Amino acid sequence: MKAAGRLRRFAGRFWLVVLVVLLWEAGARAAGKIDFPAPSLIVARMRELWLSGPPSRLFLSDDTLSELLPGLGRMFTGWLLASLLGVVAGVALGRSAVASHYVEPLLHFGRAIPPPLLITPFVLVFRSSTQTQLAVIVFGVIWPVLLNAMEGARSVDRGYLDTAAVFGLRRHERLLRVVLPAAAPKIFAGLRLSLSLALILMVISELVGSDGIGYQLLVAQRNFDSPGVWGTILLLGVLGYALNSLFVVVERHVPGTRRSGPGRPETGGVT
Amino acid sequence: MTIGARTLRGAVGVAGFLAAAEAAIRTGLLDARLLPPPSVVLREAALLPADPVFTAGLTGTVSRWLGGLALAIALAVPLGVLLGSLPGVERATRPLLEFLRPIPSVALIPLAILLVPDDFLMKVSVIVYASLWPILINTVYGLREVDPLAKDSLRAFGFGRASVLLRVSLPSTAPFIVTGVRLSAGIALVLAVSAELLAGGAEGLGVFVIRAGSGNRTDLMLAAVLWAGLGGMACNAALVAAERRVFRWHHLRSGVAS
Amino acid sequence: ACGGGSTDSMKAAANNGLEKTKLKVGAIPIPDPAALYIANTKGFFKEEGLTIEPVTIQGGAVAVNSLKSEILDISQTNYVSTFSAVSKGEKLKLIADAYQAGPNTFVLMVPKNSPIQTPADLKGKTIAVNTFNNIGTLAVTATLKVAGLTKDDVTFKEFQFPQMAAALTTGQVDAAWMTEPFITVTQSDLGTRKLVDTMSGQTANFPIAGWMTTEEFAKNNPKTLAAFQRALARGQEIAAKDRKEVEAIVPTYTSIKKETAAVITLGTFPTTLNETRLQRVADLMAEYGILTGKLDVTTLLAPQPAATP
Amino acid sequence: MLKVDNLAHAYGSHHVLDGVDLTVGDGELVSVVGPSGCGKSTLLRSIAGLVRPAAGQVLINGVPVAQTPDDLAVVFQDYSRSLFPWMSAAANVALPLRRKGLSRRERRDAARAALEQVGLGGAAGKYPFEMSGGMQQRVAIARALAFRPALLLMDEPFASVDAQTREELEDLLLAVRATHNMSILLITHDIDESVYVGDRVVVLTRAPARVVQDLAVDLPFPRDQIATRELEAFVRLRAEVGKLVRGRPVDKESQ
Amino acid sequence: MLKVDNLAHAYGSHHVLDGVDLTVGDGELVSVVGPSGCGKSTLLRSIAGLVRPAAGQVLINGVPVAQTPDDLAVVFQDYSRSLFPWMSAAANVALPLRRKGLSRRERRDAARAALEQVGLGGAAGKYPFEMSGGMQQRVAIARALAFRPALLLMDEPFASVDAQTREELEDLLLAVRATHNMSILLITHDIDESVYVGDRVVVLTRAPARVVQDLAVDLPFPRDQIATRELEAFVRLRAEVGKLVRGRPVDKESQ
Ligand SMILES: Nc1ncnc2c1ncn2[C@@H]1O[C@H](COP(=O)(O)OP(=O)(O)OP(=O)(O)O)[C@@H](O)[C@H]1O
Ligand SMILES: Nc1ncnc2c1ncn2[C@@H]1O[C@H](COP(=O)(O)OP(=O)(O)OP(=O)(O)O)[C@@H](O)[C@H]1O
Ligand SMILES: [Mg+2]
Ligand SMILES: [Mg+2]
Repeated sequence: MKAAGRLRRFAGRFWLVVLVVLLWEAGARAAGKIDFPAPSLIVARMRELWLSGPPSRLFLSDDTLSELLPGLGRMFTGWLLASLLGVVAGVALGRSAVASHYVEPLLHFGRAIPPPLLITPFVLVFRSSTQTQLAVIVFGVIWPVLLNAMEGARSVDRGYLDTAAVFGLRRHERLLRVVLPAAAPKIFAGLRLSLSLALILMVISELVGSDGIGYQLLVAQRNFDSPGVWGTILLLGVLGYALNSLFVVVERHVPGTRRSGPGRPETGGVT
Repeated sequence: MTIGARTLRGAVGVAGFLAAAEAAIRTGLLDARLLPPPSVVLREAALLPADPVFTAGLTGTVSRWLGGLALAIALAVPLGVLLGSLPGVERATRPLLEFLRPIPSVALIPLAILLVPDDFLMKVSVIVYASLWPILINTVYGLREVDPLAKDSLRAFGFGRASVLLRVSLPSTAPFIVTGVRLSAGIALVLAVSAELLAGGAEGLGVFVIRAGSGNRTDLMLAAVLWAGLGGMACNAALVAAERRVFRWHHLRSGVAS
Repeated sequence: ACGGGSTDSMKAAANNGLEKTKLKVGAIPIPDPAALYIANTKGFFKEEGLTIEPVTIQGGAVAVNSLKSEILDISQTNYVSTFSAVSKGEKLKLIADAYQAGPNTFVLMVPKNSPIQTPADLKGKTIAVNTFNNIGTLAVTATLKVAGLTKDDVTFKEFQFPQMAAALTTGQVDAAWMTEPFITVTQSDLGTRKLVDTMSGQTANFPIAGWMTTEEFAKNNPKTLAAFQRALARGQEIAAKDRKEVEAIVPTYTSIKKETAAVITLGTFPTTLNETRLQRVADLMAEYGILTGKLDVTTLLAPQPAATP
Repeated sequence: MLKVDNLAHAYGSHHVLDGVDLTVGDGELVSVVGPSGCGKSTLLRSIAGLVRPAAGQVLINGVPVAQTPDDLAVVFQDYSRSLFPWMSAAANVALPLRRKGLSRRERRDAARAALEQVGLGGAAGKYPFEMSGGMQQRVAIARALAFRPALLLMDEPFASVDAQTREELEDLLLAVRATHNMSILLITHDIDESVYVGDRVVVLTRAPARVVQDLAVDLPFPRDQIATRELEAFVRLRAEVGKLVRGRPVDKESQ
Repeated sequence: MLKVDNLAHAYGSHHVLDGVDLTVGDGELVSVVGPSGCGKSTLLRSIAGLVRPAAGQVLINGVPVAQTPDDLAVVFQDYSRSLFPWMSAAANVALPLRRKGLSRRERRDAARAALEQVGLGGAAGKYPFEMSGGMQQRVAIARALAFRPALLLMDEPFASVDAQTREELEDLLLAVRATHNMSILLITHDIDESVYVGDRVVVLTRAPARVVQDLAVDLPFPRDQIATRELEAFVRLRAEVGKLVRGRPVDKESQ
């Protein structure tokens, strides 16, 4: 009974994915091009690359341990750093018109710079490749958080601000209890965007160095290992999906995002 | 606060940054032989508009950038509205979209080259792919934030879903969407240049940078970067100005200093 | 010939029976493809009825895809990339040779006061190469072999050439495999030191770059290809004979300054596509495990043109 | 016109409506009074098809409503959130008229006229955030009146306006009802008002709400703010409603 | 306590306040009445330091206020936008108490007690969107009362509650004022209310608002909903305020 229900839920959520994969398999087999291998082939290659290790290590291969994990570690660190910096700076700038006047042009200048171009200066400033890679990730990931936090903090409903002012809430209370929750929807939109961006930047940052998924992808591309290229892309997608699901779960448990809209929730209108 | 004073403050901020960078390099904190100081880069950047190769590149990059951005908006807003207002569709497509979203365009460029046998369209499609998401996500989040009572107000007058969407949900989501567009504009520019960096091309800012790199001309490279940054800044300023006009209500209702 | 009023290129096409008259040709902004630009500025392609649009590319791997989707018709490539591609089933043809390494054109550089004095000192060190599993690793591995080391004794890290100087000075790598103009520039700016010329011994006069297209393009456009080869060969003659011509043309399509172009070390510009020379590359790749089997390069050569008309 | 039949509703486990029966005849104006939080707004939202009731049904002209009925207008209690901040007062009022197939010009004229009626002739171009609370509430009223619905639902529509304006709006409501034969359900907290404007007054208990009493108001028309309120019948009805709202049983004598 | 001195304000070219003079003595409760849109809320916002008036000044204990004064609480007219939707009723009430240096427990107890006082003892855990309009308004009142400010500003605080609750809240206000010696400025549209709770009633003209009359209410304490309202003095005062609001000159005799 329970299993059937779970299956139905799974089917309800993933039927489209299953359909797409089946169509892809059929299409790829019909076309038979080396550049567009069938999913079955890609998955086989993925197992070979990442899951060919001994059972004692959950089948994780050497590559998984040496290539995947350090890169993911950098990605998380970079994302956390960027989120922290982005939210703090964004909220501060959103609440201070004067400060934002001074730095905003610089920010918009900065976010138009392609991260690959910054590798050269960053190599110079940061003295190890891990630091360089982290800097590239932070620099590339921070903008959605920063901009959304800034917008969110800037457009807090005046009713809320007036109330906070009138009751003499102190600066930090006002920030923590009013501005942040009011800006939460935008901040979360930014955080969510930047999370998958972090995966992207991880790949870009690995244009320098000698390990990581991004590096594996480059190698696969240069070796004309088409199932390997697709496999890496697929892996990135799967990781991204997992990260996002995790994020959604966390988001649901953060106070302040609990409300369903600024007023009453959807009352289940009959339409 | 007048526009003039704002611009002045912005200029002060930029000048401050440049001065700090110049100082860091001149005092040997950073190696001047490897990283040219801002004064040198600025001089090169000022000379660039006289270089026909550069201007042709700039025009090409900007056209692909804006073209890609426009296409991304045209695709992402309706898609976001669809997902934001039809939970069934959202549920079915979410795994697919969340799977596609973190795939780096950079990784997709070789595939895009194979699939799209035209240089311009290939680059535009890569730009669209990357800059779609901020608009999409912001639209979906924005729709969630629409005041249900505002929707009820129109529904009570007998308006159907489509009208409620058009007349209530979209206008009140618009500020969210614009934030998304501003984000996407930056990302689209980054991708316009990155696509050229990776795929090459007959002209473009990225192509210019490849060439500058080949001659170890970091000064030229940074000068080109400077122009990219200026482009991003200009685009953002234009969007903000438009936003201020169109969403006066939003600014006045919230505590934004006008 | 045909009805009047047609453009030059159409007339030319009619005259020579060319299948295609406009060609997009991928080239990297380095000295290697100088002949293409010489031939183009001197109007050799025009004379064959061809219009060339040079397209700047980053490297060979992406160019293969561009060829397949016909974003490019012909592209510069390095032989290692092409042979890797072919061994993975890509259908490519080599059209002409472009560049061959000379003494001191690809060297390992170390910082001015580095303790590393001989290649043997590289044991356990980190070396920057521009692309993993490409000429760089191949040349460095061959050099290490002479010093009694294998590639497992060092760590390779990828950096693009412009970043290598920074990586060297900040200590992110201990040595960097560089080419011109970076060798000259870093030497004069930073005082970095040449450790060893990687193009000697096994890799002396090593073939570096050539021109390629897809098998399909070669089959469908034999006349066009022949015309391209003829015109390019005339450019290559000039490049091979007259360094001054190369020095003059390089600053027009790269950002190498004239002064720099005058002093950089150049390799040679071979005028024929020689299969025995190329087979050396494939064999060395097989020796160092970049290729898994033996590759016969003769099957890759497009027909070579008869004498210039 | 409107028949509410044994309507019940609960938010989660919190029972709000508990078998409410109610009718509004054609052209009738029924006032509803009841303690704060008893479920009046929920009742109104059920009638408007915005809440799907847990049990019972709402019939309009004998047809059970599944969706928002046609030809209905609502003035919400939370008027400030029901106005669209991106539109001027006039645009807010004119918007629903699109449903009526009016031309642009007709819509504009109707909106101006309605704003004039509620005393906002001069504020047509103002945005909601540029208006006082009472003005916003009057825009919401104007929007409903301009729509000329067959059935008008109003949730404490005069709560934020001053005494004099309130009286004017009450009279306006009576006049519009008479001219256009609207059926009106009016939720109010003002007992005087419920009697003054109503043909009937329906009194609800505290949550879960049920109907305590459905009182006919037999006061003569046209009603007059001074004369009507001085009538002995008015004073008696007012006292009766007051007692019912306070939950005290009505004395047998006064009935 | 509070002295408003020749206060004037305009939104753009729209003059709203035109030299308003007003005082609230220590522990005094002053009612303000005036037509909708005349500038009452603007006056209140100026006192709270949320609007910087164009001319004149606000003095609290003789000191001109530049920012929001300390020890002030406000019940806004737009209560639904002044409650934080991400906090429960209790959390909304407890939040300002942080300023008072109370412990977490004390804050919680004070919040519960205040909610109890306004009849929302059972709704402490509810979020604003789960409450009826009147309940939300009472949460806003509870928040202000729990804060125990020296000066309390209220903008039509009882507009959305039923008659009985309103009377209870009026009495609560009087009781709290007596116990804690608060000074209160109450904006209301209910003329009866203005007289019933006020020590004085200040009547404003339509915009641009000026003070028409500052009436002392000399009714005895404690006031009683039935007895006080039956007093002859009450009836006379009510009539007088009514006439002033309507803009008719007060007859010399009745003064
Ligand atoms: N932010 C604003 N921008 C422009 N005009 C405004 C603004 N706020 C208020 N007004 C105008 O100022 C006048 C007074 O508004 P205010 O809110 O003070 O009135 P009020 O006396 O409180 O009315 P009510 O009893 O209806 O709440 C109104 O005419 C209104 O249109
Ligand atoms: N969305 C909701 N979720 C949960 N409970 C709700 C919701 N809306 C209303 N309630 C509860 O239902 C009850 C009735 O609410 P309703 O708004 O219908 O009252 P009301 O009679 O209109 O009160 P008032 O006169 O104060 O406006 C209240 O106790 C309220 O807490
Ligand atoms: Mg209600
Ligand atoms: Mg007001």
